[in-house]
Amino acid sequence: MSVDTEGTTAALAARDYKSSVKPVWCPGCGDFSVLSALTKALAEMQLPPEQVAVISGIGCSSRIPAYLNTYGFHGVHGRALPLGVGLKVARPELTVLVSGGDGDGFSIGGNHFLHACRRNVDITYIVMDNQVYGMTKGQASPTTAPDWSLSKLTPEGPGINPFYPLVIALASGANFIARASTSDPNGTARMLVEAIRHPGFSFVQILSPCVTFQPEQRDWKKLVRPAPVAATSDPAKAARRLMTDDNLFVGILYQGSREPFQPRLENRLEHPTELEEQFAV
Amino acid sequence: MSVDTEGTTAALAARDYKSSVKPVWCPGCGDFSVLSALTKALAEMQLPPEQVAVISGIGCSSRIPAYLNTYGFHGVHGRALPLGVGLKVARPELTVLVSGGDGDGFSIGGNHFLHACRRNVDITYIVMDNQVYGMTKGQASPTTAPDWSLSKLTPEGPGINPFYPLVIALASGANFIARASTSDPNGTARMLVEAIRHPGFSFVQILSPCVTFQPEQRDWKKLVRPAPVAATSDPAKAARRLMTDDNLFVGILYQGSREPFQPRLENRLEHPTELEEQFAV
Amino acid sequence: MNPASVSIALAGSGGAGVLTSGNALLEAAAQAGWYAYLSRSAGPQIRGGESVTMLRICNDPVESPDDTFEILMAIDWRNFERFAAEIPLADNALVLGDADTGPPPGFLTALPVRYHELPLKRTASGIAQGRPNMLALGVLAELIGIPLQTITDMLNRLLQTKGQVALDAGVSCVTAGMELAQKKLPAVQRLPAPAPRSPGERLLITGNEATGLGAVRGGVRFVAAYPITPATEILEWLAPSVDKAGGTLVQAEDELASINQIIGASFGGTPALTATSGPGMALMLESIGLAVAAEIPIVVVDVMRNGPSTGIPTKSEQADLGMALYGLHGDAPHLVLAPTSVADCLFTTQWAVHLAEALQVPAIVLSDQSLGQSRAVIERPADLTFMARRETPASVSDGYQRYALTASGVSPMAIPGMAGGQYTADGLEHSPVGTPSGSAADHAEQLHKRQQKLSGFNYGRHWADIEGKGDTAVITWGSTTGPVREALARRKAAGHTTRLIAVRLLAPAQPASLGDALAGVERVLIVEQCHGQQFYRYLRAHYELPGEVRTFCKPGPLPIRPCDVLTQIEDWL
Amino acid sequence: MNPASVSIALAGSGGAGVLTSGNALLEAAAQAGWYAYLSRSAGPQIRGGESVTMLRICNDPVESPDDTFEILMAIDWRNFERFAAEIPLADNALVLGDADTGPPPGFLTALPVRYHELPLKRTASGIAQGRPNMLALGVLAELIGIPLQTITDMLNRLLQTKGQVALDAGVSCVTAGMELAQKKLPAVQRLPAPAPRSPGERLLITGNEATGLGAVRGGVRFVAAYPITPATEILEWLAPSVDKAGGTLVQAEDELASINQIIGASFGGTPALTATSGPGMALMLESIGLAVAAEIPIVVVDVMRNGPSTGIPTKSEQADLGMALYGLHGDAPHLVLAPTSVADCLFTTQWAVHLAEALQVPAIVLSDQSLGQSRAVIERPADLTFMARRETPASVSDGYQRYALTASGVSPMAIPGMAGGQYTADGLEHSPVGTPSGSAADHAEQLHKRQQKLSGFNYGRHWADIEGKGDTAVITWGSTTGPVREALARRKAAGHTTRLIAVRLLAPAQPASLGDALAGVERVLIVEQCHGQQFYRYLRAHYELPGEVRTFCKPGPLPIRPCDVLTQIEDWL
Ligand SMILES: Cc1ncc(C[n+]2csc(CCOP(=O)(O)OP(=O)(O)O)c2C)c(N)n1
Ligand SMILES: Cc1ncc(C[n+]2csc(CCOP(=O)(O)OP(=O)(O)O)c2C)c(N)n1
Ligand code: SF4
Ligand code: SF4
Ligand SMILES: [Mg+2]
Ligand SMILES: [Mg+2]
Repeated sequence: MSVDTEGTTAALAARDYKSSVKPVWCPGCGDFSVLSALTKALAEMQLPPEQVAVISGIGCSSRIPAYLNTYGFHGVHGRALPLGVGLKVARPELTVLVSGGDGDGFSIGGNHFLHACRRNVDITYIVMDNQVYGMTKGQASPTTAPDWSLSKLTPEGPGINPFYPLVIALASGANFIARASTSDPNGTARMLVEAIRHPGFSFVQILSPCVTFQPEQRDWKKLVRPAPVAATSDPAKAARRLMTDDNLFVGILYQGSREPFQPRLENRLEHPTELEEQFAV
Repeated sequence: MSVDTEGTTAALAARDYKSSVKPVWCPGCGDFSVLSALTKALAEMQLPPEQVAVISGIGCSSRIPAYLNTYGFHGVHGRALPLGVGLKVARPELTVLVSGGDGDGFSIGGNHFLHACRRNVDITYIVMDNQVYGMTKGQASPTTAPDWSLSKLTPEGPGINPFYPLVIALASGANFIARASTSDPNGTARMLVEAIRHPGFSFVQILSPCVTFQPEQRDWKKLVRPAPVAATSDPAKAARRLMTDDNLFVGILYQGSREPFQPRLENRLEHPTELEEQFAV
Repeated sequence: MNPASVSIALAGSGGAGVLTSGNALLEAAAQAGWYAYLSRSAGPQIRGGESVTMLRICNDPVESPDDTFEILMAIDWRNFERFAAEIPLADNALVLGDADTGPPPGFLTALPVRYHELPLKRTASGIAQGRPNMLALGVLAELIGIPLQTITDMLNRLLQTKGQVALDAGVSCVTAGMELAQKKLPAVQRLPAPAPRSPGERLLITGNEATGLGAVRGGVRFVAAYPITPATEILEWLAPSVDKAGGTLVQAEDELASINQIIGASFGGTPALTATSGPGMALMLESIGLAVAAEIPIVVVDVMRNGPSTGIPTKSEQADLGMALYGLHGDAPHLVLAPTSVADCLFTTQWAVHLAEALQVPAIVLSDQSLGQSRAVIERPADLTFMARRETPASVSDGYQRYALTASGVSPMAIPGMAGGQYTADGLEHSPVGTPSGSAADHAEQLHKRQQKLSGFNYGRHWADIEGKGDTAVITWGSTTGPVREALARRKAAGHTTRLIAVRLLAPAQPASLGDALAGVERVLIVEQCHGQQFYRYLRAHYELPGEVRTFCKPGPLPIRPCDVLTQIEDWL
Repeated sequence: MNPASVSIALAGSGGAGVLTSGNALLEAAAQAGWYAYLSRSAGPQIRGGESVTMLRICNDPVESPDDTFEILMAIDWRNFERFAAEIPLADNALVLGDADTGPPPGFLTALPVRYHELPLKRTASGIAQGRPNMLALGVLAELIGIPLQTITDMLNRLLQTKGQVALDAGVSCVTAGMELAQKKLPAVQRLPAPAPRSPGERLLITGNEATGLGAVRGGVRFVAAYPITPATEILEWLAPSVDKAGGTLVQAEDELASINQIIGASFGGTPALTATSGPGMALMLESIGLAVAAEIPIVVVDVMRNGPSTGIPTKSEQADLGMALYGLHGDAPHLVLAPTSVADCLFTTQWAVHLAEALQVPAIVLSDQSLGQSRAVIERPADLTFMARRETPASVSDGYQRYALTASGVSPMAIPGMAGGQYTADGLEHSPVGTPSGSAADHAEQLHKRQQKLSGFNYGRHWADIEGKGDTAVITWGSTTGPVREALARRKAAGHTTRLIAVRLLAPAQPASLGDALAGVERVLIVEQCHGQQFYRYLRAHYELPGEVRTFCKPGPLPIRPCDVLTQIEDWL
């Protein structure tokens, strides 16, 4: 790593954002590509690694922070977003990325997803969606097709309506909504740069195949294609566009301009004991 | 109560569905009107009280089960929906209603709301929305306006995008979506009858003023008006309609026809020990 | 029981304003120079139901309700039976009612009390904007001996914004009330005049406010909140206060979010806290375990109420002790502290912030409804000792080990922004560098380190309040310390010395210190407000208790009173 | 150590198929009439990493890994160091490797073992569809003495669906492996031939499957599931099984949903269960408290893994005991049970369902990774005792009291559908009728009732497994019972008697029964697999322990072995 701690920073390459820890992922897992896109994005932005924190929950995908040379937090299952919200609100000068899987983010973590979209803190949320719980060896996640019957837990398929992350993000008020695919790491990197730069809560779903438990997802690279429409800042338009989405369109769907949530953090006390005066007798 | 336990049931009046427990609600609270609409709906349907279970979480509104002469469960904060789902799936012949407040259902209970809409179990979910946490003496709920500054917890207003329950219900796949208002108990009763009759997950938001912590809601009765459009079974149409909604339209918005989630519950074993054969050596 | 104390209950139905006049009386007494302690109780109605304000005024600092009430005044008697168990009346107590609002309930008049009627409503109706509760205030002020001028000054401040008419009405009512008392009531034994003191040397504060103040004094600058009775007032006080102090409070979507928000903020270097009660605390346990494993300092205040489950949300009990001590999965050593009085809410919370930060560990503070929602006159705390001071690495380099094995067990913690300190905090077991590890050696070392940093630390004398001598000791904790202390003071006044040990630091256990404190003791009485002997079982598990041991274990919602403790001791000896 | 037992470790990198051949060996040994016990360990890779299958074959029932391994066979040595601590080798152990896949790691050859090379890969490449792991199977079968016919029969069954070519390849490989062993390897001490037995009298089952089976046998017909290692297999087995039995399994969105789904189902009269591990269990605690207060029977299985927090998810530890016992807020008495062996997972779970239903209370079953994921030959359980039988009212009328105060503390429970039985189940404190109550008397009565129904119940002899005599006792629980039992059997074989007390019913505590079981004991050794002495502290808290007490407390991830326990005892006496 080639950061000069005195302030002048030599140019950082993508590899400077990688740590030396070897990923536990299966060979061919889409998450390798996400890791690579993310380091490219960080290099593109030349963010000092110590100014970046990557926060995750539990799952294969949630292992990503340890593979980066930034600050990281591998929390508990489903709670990455509130960890990231707390960090960003308390330390607004940091770049805070939250990342994880579809199970982590939409099943156990669904409530935080809803409310993070609403709250609009300036963080970027990256979900590596493989429509399965990889880490626990292949159960249906909220984005799994209702008739997917390869899990012993739901041998006849989960049988319920899938969760549409982009729709929910839009309905809840996310400020930036996009979909990427691991088959195009450079495109994904560019999209991540835009997401990170966009003020407020940015949500990027990345289609990231689980080659072990969803081997058919290897075909995603043939199926994904650019969204036929450009990004919009009109939620109504975005909503209409989502109606023609087959979950394989890739691109930025929505860029809003709501003001991010950020309290001022400005000390207005001479001395903390000032607060005691209100109680004095 | 005038139920003949032998099977022939005399006609039941709304009051036969009321218990003798006196509500703890403040005088003028909208929840009285919900209670009354609900008993009217049950009487309209002539459901035997012992075949009905009303399940709730915690909040002023969640006190409602005890005021009814049906079976009831006053659970913990935010978990009424999974209680109701478990009950209905295990006992499909019962009529299961889940009821509670906007805090209970959309804040702490938001994840269960999302997933109950997706799962589409044949229950009816009634949220008495007063845009506030009444029980804990007046804090902002997810449906509270961002600039509502009457709570000490958020003295400058919660400052975040409100949660739009009907939009989220639609996006998550609820099968019946409606809004009612306590200013019209008979209309509400009729809507509840339709919701209960509709197969699958039915969601009814009832605007129910909190006269104590949201005194301006007394004006709701002047502001609410019938939705300018009729119910539709097309989610895309329903979505477009929601865009013109000012949260004060009353009526049925959407009636879908997705198959409810209901496992078969059919014993196919001669004797439970049959299951042991697979392990025999 | 205490000649320098008078206890008063003021009851009335919804809208009668008993809380207003009770608080006014409290403030006036505080201004006049007395110590005082106010608690309240309400019926099940959300708003507008009957309620009672209970006030004890005293020449000495007061930390507990008394055994009985000397004065009971009812604006009206609506549903008064509900409170009967909470208001034990002294023999010969003065019971005051207003015949125009109905007769007192039969059971009351059957007691050996002195019942008098006062025409509060009628008199008030003769005063423009007059209200019976303000008359009641005058009556009580007169009975206690608070000068009219003190009340007038106080009304001037309280009613400032309400305009001259309201103020005049208040003063007229109080004056009329005083006259009523003089004319209609027997003289009562008044409190001795308070000792002189300089203004500002005391605070009039609730335990919940004191907890908030302790947090800010300790250095907390990030608070996450999800409201729950009886913890909400901590959060409500903190919202504007932590903002003024340069921090912020975020209202979260649920307790799972609030606990993780504070962990995230603290990972970023900002001392952080949340407050909740039993049900919310239960939801936080998984993530508190994360803070243990990842060694992130946080403070979680549990203002206990009656359990199990939703229980009785507005009443006090000490039954979350087991959860606070043992509720985390796996071996997860952490701090558990409990304030022993309203005043101590301030100190204990501040100390908890300090310890959590010093030891990079979660601290759970067990307050309860009776501490949190009582309002008392307390000494103003001295200067700011015990600030948050987290150990960070002097310099970081490529070989930085976040979870380095050190002699103390505390490893210097890099904070995002420090170049070269990048690491990933992890709830997975890890090597000293912080990378996930399933090795038995790493697991044993990290388990040991996390235990060692807590058990090797010198907590000094604050681990418990230890008072008195003698061969009998009472061990207690939390809000029951008040009544125990008063019981022992009475014994002392009667010439018997008894030891008091009120444990402030519940985890890690301090067996050597308790051993010292119990040297020579032959009898131990354990006092706690719960049903399941949680404190007793905890003491057995971690300490050696000498001699004969008895327990006095009584669940809520009724408070434990000094006489209850005294009876236990006297029946034994 | 045990002449009628052989322990074998089979290692290899991802794709080497060591689990397949280990399981094939297990099945063949079981068919041949031996008892056997298989466990496994894998590296951190999600899939395709190195792993080791550990197998113990025995003439007697076997419930524990042995002290050491007599045979270690590696398909290849990739990352074998990772497993070194898990595979202690016997002196003179036979270590088998394939030179073509590389040399054994240096530390291995430095040990006093007999290293031999076998050309597995090369030989396999000469067989159509041949695979080295199937050769290894043949080698090991020959070493143990499993007849070719038994293996062939087994392959016939296992490879049924794979076609004739695969079957032929399997048989050829095994045959070739047997020949390799005969030609290249020294003769090893073989196990005595197994005793004859009738087919079907034993089961080959994992602890997790046995738990599922116990649940269905007990009457569970509703299961809610959120996957978590190492509990997932319980749920995966239950999904089709409970469906066949006329019930259902619902995959929930999180653990908060799953616990509430089972409470809802059980409120409706259907016996219900969920299974999880530490992190998920922590999330359920608030709602388990609801089931305590509302008196709804449920069963929650916690298959423990290493904590705290995410810890080491694939390894075993007994450190959730404190949480299971004390983790609920308020005074919330409930049942805690723990199976003492793979076989006992079946009995204990079934008994837990029975007790939960009889007492209308949540039962927590503490299994662990080593019980849950080990696969063993066990005796087939007898008929169906201990079924779910919930007390319902004989007839209900308008005065029905859901929470009636009865002598036993159990109140007949109306089930939705029963006309006249309508009531509202409530987590608020309530009167006997079930309406919310804040009265001290109601609270005391209901607290007492909920305690009483548990402490007054006669649990019979199943509260613990008690074996042996003598003045020294070992007290343990859960999966450490296996190694303790074996250690004591060895002492007995050497002529020393020692008592074993393996506690199955952890809550409510049974002090009188333990007192009886400990009569005459002078020394007590407490054995548990955790760091924080959780079981020891629990015993101190609730029981009187006679004489001298020592603890042997070792955290995971390594198993406690019989020799560890033996050393503790022998060093002492
Ligand atoms: C509270 C809790 N519940 C369950 C688990 C088990 N668990 C670990 S990862 C996971 C699902 C991961 O799925 P996803 O987020 O999609 O990640 P992927 O592995 O597919 O990348 C589950 C259920 C856990 N660790 N904690
Ligand atoms: C786990 C938990 N957290 C917090 C609370 C406190 N609490 C009780 S009711 C409530 C909010 C109720 O709001 P809502 O559902 O809108 O009901 P309302 O009173 O407005 O009808 C809260 C936060 C609780 N009981 N349990
Ligand atoms: S299991 Fe699936 S998601 Fe997990 S590492 Fe393997 S391929 Fe990736
Ligand atoms: S506080 Fe509001 S919601 Fe609660 S009972 Fe009163 S008016 Fe109704
Ligand atoms: Mg996934
Ligand atoms: Mg509300």
